[in-house]
Amino acid sequence: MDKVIESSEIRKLFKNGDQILTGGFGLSGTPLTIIDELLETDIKDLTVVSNNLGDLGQGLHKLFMQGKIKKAIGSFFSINREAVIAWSKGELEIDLLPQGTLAEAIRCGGAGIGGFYTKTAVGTELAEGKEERVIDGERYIFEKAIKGDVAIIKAAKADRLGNLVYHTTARNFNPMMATAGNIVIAEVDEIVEVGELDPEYIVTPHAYVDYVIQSKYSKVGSEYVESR
Amino acid sequence: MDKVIESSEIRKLFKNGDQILTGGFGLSGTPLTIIDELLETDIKDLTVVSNNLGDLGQGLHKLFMQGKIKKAIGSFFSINREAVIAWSKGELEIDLLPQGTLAEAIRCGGAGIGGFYTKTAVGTELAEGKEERVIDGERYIFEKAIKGDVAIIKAAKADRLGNLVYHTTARNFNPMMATAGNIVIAEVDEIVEVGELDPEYIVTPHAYVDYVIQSKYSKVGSEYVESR
Amino acid sequence: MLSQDKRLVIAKRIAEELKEGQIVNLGIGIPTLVSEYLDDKEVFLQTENGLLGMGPPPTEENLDIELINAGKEPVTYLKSASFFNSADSFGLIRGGHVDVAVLGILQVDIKGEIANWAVPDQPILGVGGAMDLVTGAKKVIVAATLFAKDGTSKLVKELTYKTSGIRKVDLFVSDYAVFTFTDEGVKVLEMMEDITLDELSKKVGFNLEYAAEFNSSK
Amino acid sequence: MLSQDKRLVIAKRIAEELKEGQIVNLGIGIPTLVSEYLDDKEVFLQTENGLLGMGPPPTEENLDIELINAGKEPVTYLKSASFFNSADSFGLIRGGHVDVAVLGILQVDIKGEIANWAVPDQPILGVGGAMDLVTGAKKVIVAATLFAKDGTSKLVKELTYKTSGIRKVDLFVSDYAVFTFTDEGVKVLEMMEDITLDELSKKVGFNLEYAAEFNSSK
Repeated sequence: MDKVIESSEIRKLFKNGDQILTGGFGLSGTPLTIIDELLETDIKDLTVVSNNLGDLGQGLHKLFMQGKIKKAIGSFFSINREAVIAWSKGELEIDLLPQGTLAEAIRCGGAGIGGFYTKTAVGTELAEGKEERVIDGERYIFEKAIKGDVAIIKAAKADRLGNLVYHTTARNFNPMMATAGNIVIAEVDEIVEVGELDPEYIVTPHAYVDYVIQSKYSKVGSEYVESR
Repeated sequence: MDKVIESSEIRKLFKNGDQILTGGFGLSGTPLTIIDELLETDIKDLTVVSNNLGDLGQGLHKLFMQGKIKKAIGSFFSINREAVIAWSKGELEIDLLPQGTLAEAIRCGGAGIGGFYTKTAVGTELAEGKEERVIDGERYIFEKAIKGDVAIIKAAKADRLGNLVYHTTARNFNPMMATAGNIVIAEVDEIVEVGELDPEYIVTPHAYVDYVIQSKYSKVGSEYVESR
Repeated sequence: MLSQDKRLVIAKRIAEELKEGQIVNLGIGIPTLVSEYLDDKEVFLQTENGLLGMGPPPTEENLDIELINAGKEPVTYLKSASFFNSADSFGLIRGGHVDVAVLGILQVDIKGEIANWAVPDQPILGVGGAMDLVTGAKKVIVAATLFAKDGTSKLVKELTYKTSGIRKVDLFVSDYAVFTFTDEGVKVLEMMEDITLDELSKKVGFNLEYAAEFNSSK
Repeated sequence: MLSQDKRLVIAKRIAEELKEGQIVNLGIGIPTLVSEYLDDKEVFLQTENGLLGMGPPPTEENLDIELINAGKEPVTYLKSASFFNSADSFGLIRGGHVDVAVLGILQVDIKGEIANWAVPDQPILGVGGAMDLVTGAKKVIVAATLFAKDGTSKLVKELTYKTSGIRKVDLFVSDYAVFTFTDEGVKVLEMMEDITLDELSKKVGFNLEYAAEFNSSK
């Protein structure tokens, strides 16, 4: 088995209206090459689940600017000025969740858990319309699990079967996104042979990963540069 | 900071009626030295949360035979003949949970999640008396999070701060137990200096661990032997 | 056939059902035997205590008693393997990431609901991962001899033992026949013995039908 | 004082509040400055994007833009560090394993409830980890100048900005005074400026009281 494919081959894996789970925090751990491939398609009306909508005009920001995103579910969109304006005009739907709630909801989506009760956001505007429940004397709100049609993630290394390891804080949302997508595409800096990754240290087992592509981006100083 | 203490010092950390979270599956990953120390105390009326109650007359089995366990919460007690008899006589309370539900409930306990909805056990005897809820057309039952007064766990290596890594399937319930105990004691095969464990591969961060002790057991062939 | 032979025939037939690249969980008993008939087919065995990529039992030399399967037997691991904690392991199972679970049963009813954890008239103090596997695996194959030691059929109109969950299984491979379960209930897919449908119906105590895709050559 | 001086005074005072060995999460703004005043005190900085054991900003040479804090600034990591995913990171926070969270605020009311995520009259499209930290940290210290740029007090009788949660904070370190919050509400613990209780009360617009443990020597 070999899950490594050419990046252009992934374009056919998406369809209009898909809910796309996207790893990354800021640009760290964002699958920039996969997003570039999406830009080459005529897919539209996407719902994107991601902590933020790109940063510095890169990543999901480009997808948004191309008008492909109908709705965003995440925790921090304030710095994306264009998204804020689109939302104000009613051109972009936004579901705002606390960051921990977002992470947990995706984990549940991948783990066969239908929903959960969290203390976070109780009594705030973000709890409005959500069921509240007292458990052992403490107030909690109900949150539903989140799943996606396609999960696009970024890891440091993959073996050809799709086992993944991550690099420092570029891990962030990626391992959860990998569990909750119907189709899972991993973009990686390096592809190695099966057996080169230590079984004790694999973070995402290959069972979760459908396709692996080589990233075209490298870190050069303070930028991610398309270099391949 | 140095969290390493002599094993006998842990005796004072327990009190009558404590709920003790115990790592291990069978005897793999069971904190045998910590359990031996508990045997030296006059602590009683314990509730033990553990997948099983020891195996082959070792581990929690010894604690049970000493009459210290009032209640057990876990997934598989059938092979512990004495426990089954005690339960039949009404001398031992048992809460039986599916193994995945047990693991998830403890994870929730450590993560500030009050409870969750699982598909497992819907329509079975183990769902009796539990709230059922339909989410997106599928049936789920509610399970409450589980926490403990003390968590006793077994890892392969600890650094002096309490960062932990595990060995193969001896990992099992230990990482979750570590998050859900008020006091957390880790028994390890090897103690190393801070900096010797790779930050990418630490499974349990030191924030969860209060005390570290050196295990007195070694694996000799098909047995765990007290050797130190 | 001798009892062990029957078990091996069942295991072998189930091995044929598995596909290259699948993630498979094998329960205790007959299901464990399936791994001996995989030949060159690369399937990845998951064990719910935290390992994907389980290998064969160890030799005496490379025995490591911390490295075990869900039946608490020593195992080895393959080079593609990964280890994880119990919560993540059941996330894999319950979340639908295990392609096939092969499970032993006490009973299966004509709709495909199974009982495989609680023996009647005995204290019920063990469930393990049985219910999670029934609920979560993409496909569930059950492996059992068709008749219990006392001669009663394990295929029943209605479960008399306690159910393992509302999820219906896909296939029941027994020593007499392979049964499929669809919305219309149980059908005979293949005969494993030289026996007619009538004879089999008499043995189980109710009328059975062939599946549309019944394979008489088997 | 100049604005930056005030910020440093607040950060330094908060650093005194932290204890050897604590797990601490520092928010963006003044809280980030706290790390500069820790001297030899070993506290372990957690950043919610997945790192415990955050070190100082990198030099140009060891810059790694994938290694960032929650404010998306490049950081380094210490040898005791560990990395984890976002779900586990918020498990650490929400589960009560962070000893102290130091947070910026827009307002804090006299009971200790804070508003620190939604600026009025602006679209509210960001919350990040603010609510998780307020809810989950064992102790919450807020760091802010006492008065906004328009001169209004951030310590208010009732929040007019949107609340970050029902959890009351423990301490508010401002440029004028340190406030504690108990069941009886806000009390003045220390003066940070040469100012009387009356003068301070007038400035915030309501009567303040000393805490029982008021320290006049500070």
